[in-house]
Amino acid sequence: MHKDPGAPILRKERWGDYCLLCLKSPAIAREARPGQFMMVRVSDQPYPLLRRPFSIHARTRETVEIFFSRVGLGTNILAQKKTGETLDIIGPLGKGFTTGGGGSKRAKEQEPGRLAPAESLNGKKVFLVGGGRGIAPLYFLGLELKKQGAVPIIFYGGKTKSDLPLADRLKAHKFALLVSTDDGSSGFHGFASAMVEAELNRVAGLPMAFPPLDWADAPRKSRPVRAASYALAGFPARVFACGPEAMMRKIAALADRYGIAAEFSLEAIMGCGIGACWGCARKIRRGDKAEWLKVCQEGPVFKSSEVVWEEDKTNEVSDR
Amino acid sequence: MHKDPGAPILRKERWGDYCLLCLKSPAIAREARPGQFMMVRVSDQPYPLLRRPFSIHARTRETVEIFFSRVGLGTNILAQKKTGETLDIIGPLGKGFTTGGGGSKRAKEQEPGRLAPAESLNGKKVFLVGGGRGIAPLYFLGLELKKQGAVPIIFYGGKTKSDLPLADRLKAHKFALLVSTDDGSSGFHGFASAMVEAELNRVAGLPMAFPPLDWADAPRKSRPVRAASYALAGFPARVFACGPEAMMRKIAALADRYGIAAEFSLEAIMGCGIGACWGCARKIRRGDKAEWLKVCQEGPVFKSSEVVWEEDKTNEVSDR
Amino acid sequence: MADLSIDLGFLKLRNPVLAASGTFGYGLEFAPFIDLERLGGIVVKGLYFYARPGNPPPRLAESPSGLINSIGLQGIGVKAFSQEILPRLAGLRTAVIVNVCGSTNEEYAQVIDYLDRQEGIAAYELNISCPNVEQDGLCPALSPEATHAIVRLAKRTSRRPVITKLSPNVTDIVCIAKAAEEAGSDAVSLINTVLAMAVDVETRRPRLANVFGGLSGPAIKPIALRLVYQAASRLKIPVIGLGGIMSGRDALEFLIAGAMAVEVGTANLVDPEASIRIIQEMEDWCEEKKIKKLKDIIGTLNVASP
Amino acid sequence: MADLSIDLGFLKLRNPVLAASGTFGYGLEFAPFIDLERLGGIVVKGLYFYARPGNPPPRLAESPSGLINSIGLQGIGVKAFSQEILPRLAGLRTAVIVNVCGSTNEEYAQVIDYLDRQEGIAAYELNISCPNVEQDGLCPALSPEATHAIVRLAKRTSRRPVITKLSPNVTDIVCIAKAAEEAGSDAVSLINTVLAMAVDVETRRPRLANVFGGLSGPAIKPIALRLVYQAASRLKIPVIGLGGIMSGRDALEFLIAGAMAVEVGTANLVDPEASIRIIQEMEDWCEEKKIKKLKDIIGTLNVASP
Ligand SMILES: Cc1cc2nc3c(=O)[nH]c(=O)nc-3n(C[C@H](O)[C@H](O)[C@H](O)COP(=O)(O)OP(=O)(O)OC[C@H]3O[C@@H](n4cnc5c(N)ncnc54)[C@H](O)[C@@H]3O)c2cc1C
Ligand SMILES: Cc1cc2nc3c(=O)[nH]c(=O)nc-3n(C[C@H](O)[C@H](O)[C@H](O)COP(=O)(O)OP(=O)(O)OC[C@H]3O[C@@H](n4cnc5c(N)ncnc54)[C@H](O)[C@@H]3O)c2cc1C
Ligand SMILES: Cc1cc2nc3c(=O)[nH]c(=O)nc-3n(C[C@H](O)[C@H](O)[C@H](O)COP(=O)(O)O)c2cc1C
Ligand SMILES: Cc1cc2nc3c(=O)[nH]c(=O)nc-3n(C[C@H](O)[C@H](O)[C@H](O)COP(=O)(O)O)c2cc1C
Ligand code: FES
Ligand code: FES
Repeated sequence: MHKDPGAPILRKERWGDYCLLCLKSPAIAREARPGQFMMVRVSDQPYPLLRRPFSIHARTRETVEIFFSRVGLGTNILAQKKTGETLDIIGPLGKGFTTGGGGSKRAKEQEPGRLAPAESLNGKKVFLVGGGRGIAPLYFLGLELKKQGAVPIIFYGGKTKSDLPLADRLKAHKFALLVSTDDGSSGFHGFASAMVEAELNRVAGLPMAFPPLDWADAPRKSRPVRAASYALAGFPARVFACGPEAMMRKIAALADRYGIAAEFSLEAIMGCGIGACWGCARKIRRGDKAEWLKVCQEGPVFKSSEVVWEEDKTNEVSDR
Repeated sequence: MHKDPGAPILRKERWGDYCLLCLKSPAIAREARPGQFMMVRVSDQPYPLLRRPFSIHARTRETVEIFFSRVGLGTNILAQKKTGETLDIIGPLGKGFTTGGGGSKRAKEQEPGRLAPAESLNGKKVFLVGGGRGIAPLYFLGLELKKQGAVPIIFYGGKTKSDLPLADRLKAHKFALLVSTDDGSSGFHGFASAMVEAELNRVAGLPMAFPPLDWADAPRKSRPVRAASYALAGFPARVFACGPEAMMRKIAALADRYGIAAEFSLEAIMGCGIGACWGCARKIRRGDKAEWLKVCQEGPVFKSSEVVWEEDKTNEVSDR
Repeated sequence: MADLSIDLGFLKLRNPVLAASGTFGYGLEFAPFIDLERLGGIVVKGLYFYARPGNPPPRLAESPSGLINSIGLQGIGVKAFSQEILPRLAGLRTAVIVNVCGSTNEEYAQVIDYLDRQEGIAAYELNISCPNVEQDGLCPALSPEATHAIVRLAKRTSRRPVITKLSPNVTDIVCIAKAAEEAGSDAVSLINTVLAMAVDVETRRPRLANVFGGLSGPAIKPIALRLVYQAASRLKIPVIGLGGIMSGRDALEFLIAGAMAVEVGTANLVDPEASIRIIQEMEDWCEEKKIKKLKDIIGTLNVASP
Repeated sequence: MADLSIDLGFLKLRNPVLAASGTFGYGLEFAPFIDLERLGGIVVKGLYFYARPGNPPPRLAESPSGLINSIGLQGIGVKAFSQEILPRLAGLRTAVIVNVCGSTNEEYAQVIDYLDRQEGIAAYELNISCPNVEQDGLCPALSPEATHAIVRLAKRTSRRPVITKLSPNVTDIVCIAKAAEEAGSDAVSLINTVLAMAVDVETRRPRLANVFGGLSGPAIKPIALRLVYQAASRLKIPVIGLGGIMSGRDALEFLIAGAMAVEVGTANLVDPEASIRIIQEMEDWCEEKKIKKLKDIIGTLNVASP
């Protein structure tokens, strides 16, 4: 956990409403693990006041990247930053995805609450499901998983074709990639969760719940990727997802149905990102107790069994 | 009076803490008179909230210029604006200096309170005294006076040499220019007001109140300008001044002593600049009554006899 | 096109946007910038019976997303207003509301009595909440009794509707608002400015000559919205909401929280076209959301926990 | 180097900067970023006797230059605090102050009684002003009687100094502060957050699940400064000032207005190094102005009109 008050922007990419910034920050890069995030100061003035949280999208020895969509004041200001300007960032923060390895010894010690991976993912198929900007942490995760010998298959969904700016980058890194768009303008026609469901049903040999007709009609060029991605038969050993709440909830239900371990990177409005303000609370089930836990400290990644989805929000907190 | 929400910055000049922006805004330029000002929006966000007032430094048919020094948040933000960006401005505002002519008929009609010039300034010597950023309105005024056949002599003072960034521009326009610096790094060694006093005493044939020894020692290059500027003997027909309160107060006393009509451009913190908020009040003597008048509407230029200087501020407001 | 009109019961407005007192001069100052007839109404600068000099300068200090003022109700008095200004406002097809001030209860009545004899005024807004005229920000709107007394006297005097303008600087806004309601006020407007101050560290002097001033602008919007919601939830008479409204969305927040109309204050200083832009933005929003009558959203805040 | 030390009478501080409760966790969260021993003190998150779940999310909403929170005093309770946290804080050479909460007067006493048996605490700060735990922002600090009762009970119970933390949401801060003083409070700290709310126009829901929340940050600084000045001008006991302090200059404004120490809240969230930076900026300012003892500037505000 470091504060880097002046991380220079080495590279910037823009695709419509999406933006990627590559920042030089060796200390943060060194400790970063997939699923962790950074708190980025948007302005040195009191407006907008709070830092914004962003997943670590990629890292090298010296750099970290963030990938974000412009949704409000803060992200709009960030999208206007130019190469050479510096950003004040704090990271890496929170607990990341459970992978087979990776992360410095120190980083692991700092995370006593993190469950040890139940199994090595080496040689196993894993699903990475990203909706819109939710793809951000999955690129870093996918690379890490590949290093560990796992076979990540990335499901990448968006409203329309232009919501999939990272598709090319992912292909270039030879990820097995399945894309979906709500309007059918690219890949599977429908939600990312429906695409995952179709795929799981296919693996299970079941008739598909939502017959993914458009899937068959998908543009030729997306199919070869698909073909290449199924070297490994059977269900994935794990599902990792990040995206809109509704998408993640659906994926959780699917993972549950098929008994697949799943992890989700959740969002919450954050005051500090370092566990000091209790602002980012989210109802989390641990054992038979549901409590408001700090997403910034205990998460942002939680296991399927832990998350109390928005729909169930009216359940009483157990100790209240 | 116009609001121009998107006046493009056509040219920008920077000298250390000083900055000049040339804005394209034909409607405002057309009506502008020397001594009037504009309200400039610094940010489209609520911080900083208020517009900033700046004198109109120059104009062409299509453009207006502002010249300012960086003193706080707003002026620092403005100084970072780049050519091609636009500014949201309102102007021309307030009542300008009393000159022999100029200004559209309409502009004059809008200013019923303005006293008609007592005399034409054609062929007469006038003093323009600017301290620091106070030079801003005097360049526009000087050009206007020259057009009317007057002979303006500009006294331009600063703390040190780098506070006189406009000296070259003024010389280039063949103004008779006398500069002073508090530290003697350029021209007369002392305050601008002392320089004016020395000059008035000289004209009066009096021993100088503050013997301007350094004046004689001034670098050669500033003296020819001086020599050229005294084609007209005798006292100036009018003094126009803008700068620090203490400087203006001193000039007012001098003008009074020698019976010269003088006008001053005053500053006040402004909320609106258009007479709507009563925020810019300043004690002004009219007849035998002193009232809080709106600097933005009744000023910012006031006659010597009207101004109640800061020192006298404890005097009771007459109708209170 | 959506119907933005609002019926306050005692007053029909073309749309719910009024220009707030003290930030809109006597109205005419804005004629070069906007069509005054597009406004729901204009609340003119606070008027005492006689002309009033106001407080010594500096009268303004900026703060983060806010403005602190200590104008002290400088103004020309009812007579000059009635002679010089009102005739030019009275012709406008927009509601002209006069912000009424007084040093004593009787002065409020005097001002109303004088104005009652003039034409072209739609209502009075009783300014019992200016923090800039007495020591320590004291004003009648801090006490239910004082509020009740002034409102009752005003209502007895006036032939026109009376809106009572309340202060945020109180422990219990509902209690004060109810006092106004019980005394017969036709509506309440809130909030006036929040009592505040600023210090110049270099000179170790207050940044306002008056020491205290009133905070307005976006900084106070969350406070204003809370007070408006509290008052609107408990009153029968209409609530007019204000405090930090800069955009159509800000205004909509107040309507959703229960205000039947809004006033736009500090925004006018920052942008003389603000009030019209706010109306436009609300209209666009209705269009986008297919809302036919803006009044249908008033008080629709859904506070049931999800 | 300037002497920044402050003597509150009951407590000597290395410098006047304390970290404010609720924005600094239990202190240890900041150890990766700053040397905690450079602080004047740490006020830890509010503690009830038992662990407390807090309010449902969303708990935070940003506003212009401000933050609205409705955390609702989530916390681990005195026992877990005493066992897990206090031993790690107690070793630090900085004043540890515990922010004490209660649902009843007795609970305040219970918390104090339990903590009195622990070592390593310099003082208690009675949080009687949190707007996020009862309906409508109600809290004891809105009433002089309730304030007096809790403070008296706390003082009777406690073997340590008691600071009473006051609310800005009152008509008359002096009256409440005097009640605390009369009941024996060793100092007062103010302000807690300003009761506020925000509405999401799209969903027509409050942006905080709790509807109301407390506004903090630069937006409220002018309000806080005014309240601190009012209280400091009228009390004999020390006043600790807070609300929107982001810089050394902000802190100096409070000292000049009469605060003997300050707390830094929201700034810690924005910048975990803020408290140390603020101390540094004050030190630099003293250096520049050749001020030998920072305490000499306390209450030096010159309000004589110029
Ligand atoms: C752990 C974590 C990781 C994230 N990673 C990414 C990422 O990699 N890429 C990306 O595009 N976005 C990411 N987000 C969401 C991102 O933080 C918000 O989109 C962003 O804060 C919006 O800021 P704004 O000023 O543009 O929006 P505004 O709506 O103007 O923000 C107002 C306030 O709400 C908060 N806020 C608004 N939306 C969200 C949200 N969905 N989640 C959390 N806070 C929100 C802001 O931080 C701010 O405090 C992440 C969020 C979290 C919690
Ligand atoms: C009629 C008029 C004409 C002016 N013309 C010029 C000019 O041509 N060139 C130039 O450099 N300056 C000029 N000024 C002064 C200029 O407006 C201020 O320097 C500027 O507003 C400072 O803004 P800031 O945000 O940088 O400073 P800050 O100190 O951060 O400003 C805080 C607030 O105080 C106000 N303020 C601060 N100093 C002054 C001041 N001296 N006068 C009025 N308001 C002030 C600001 O407008 C703002 O509201 C003029 C002022 C007036 C009233
Ligand atoms: C410069 C200024 C002058 C004001 N004068 C008055 C006044 O004369 N009468 C009054 O009732 N309110 C007055 N107010 C208060 C405003 O009408 C309004 O209640 C307050 O500013 C909050 O709204 P805002 O944040 O939109 O400005 C004044 C406010 C400002 C900023
Ligand atoms: C997220 C958050 C949590 C807070 N929790 C507490 C608390 O537990 N106890 C308390 O007395 N004050 C609490 N406060 C109030 C602060 O201590 C402080 O009084 C207030 O925020 C004003 O100061 P600031 O503007 O510097 O933040 C909290 C404030 C915030 C923003
Ligand atoms: S964001 Fe502050 S505790 Fe999580
Ligand atoms: S600045 Fe508003 S009246 Fe002059």
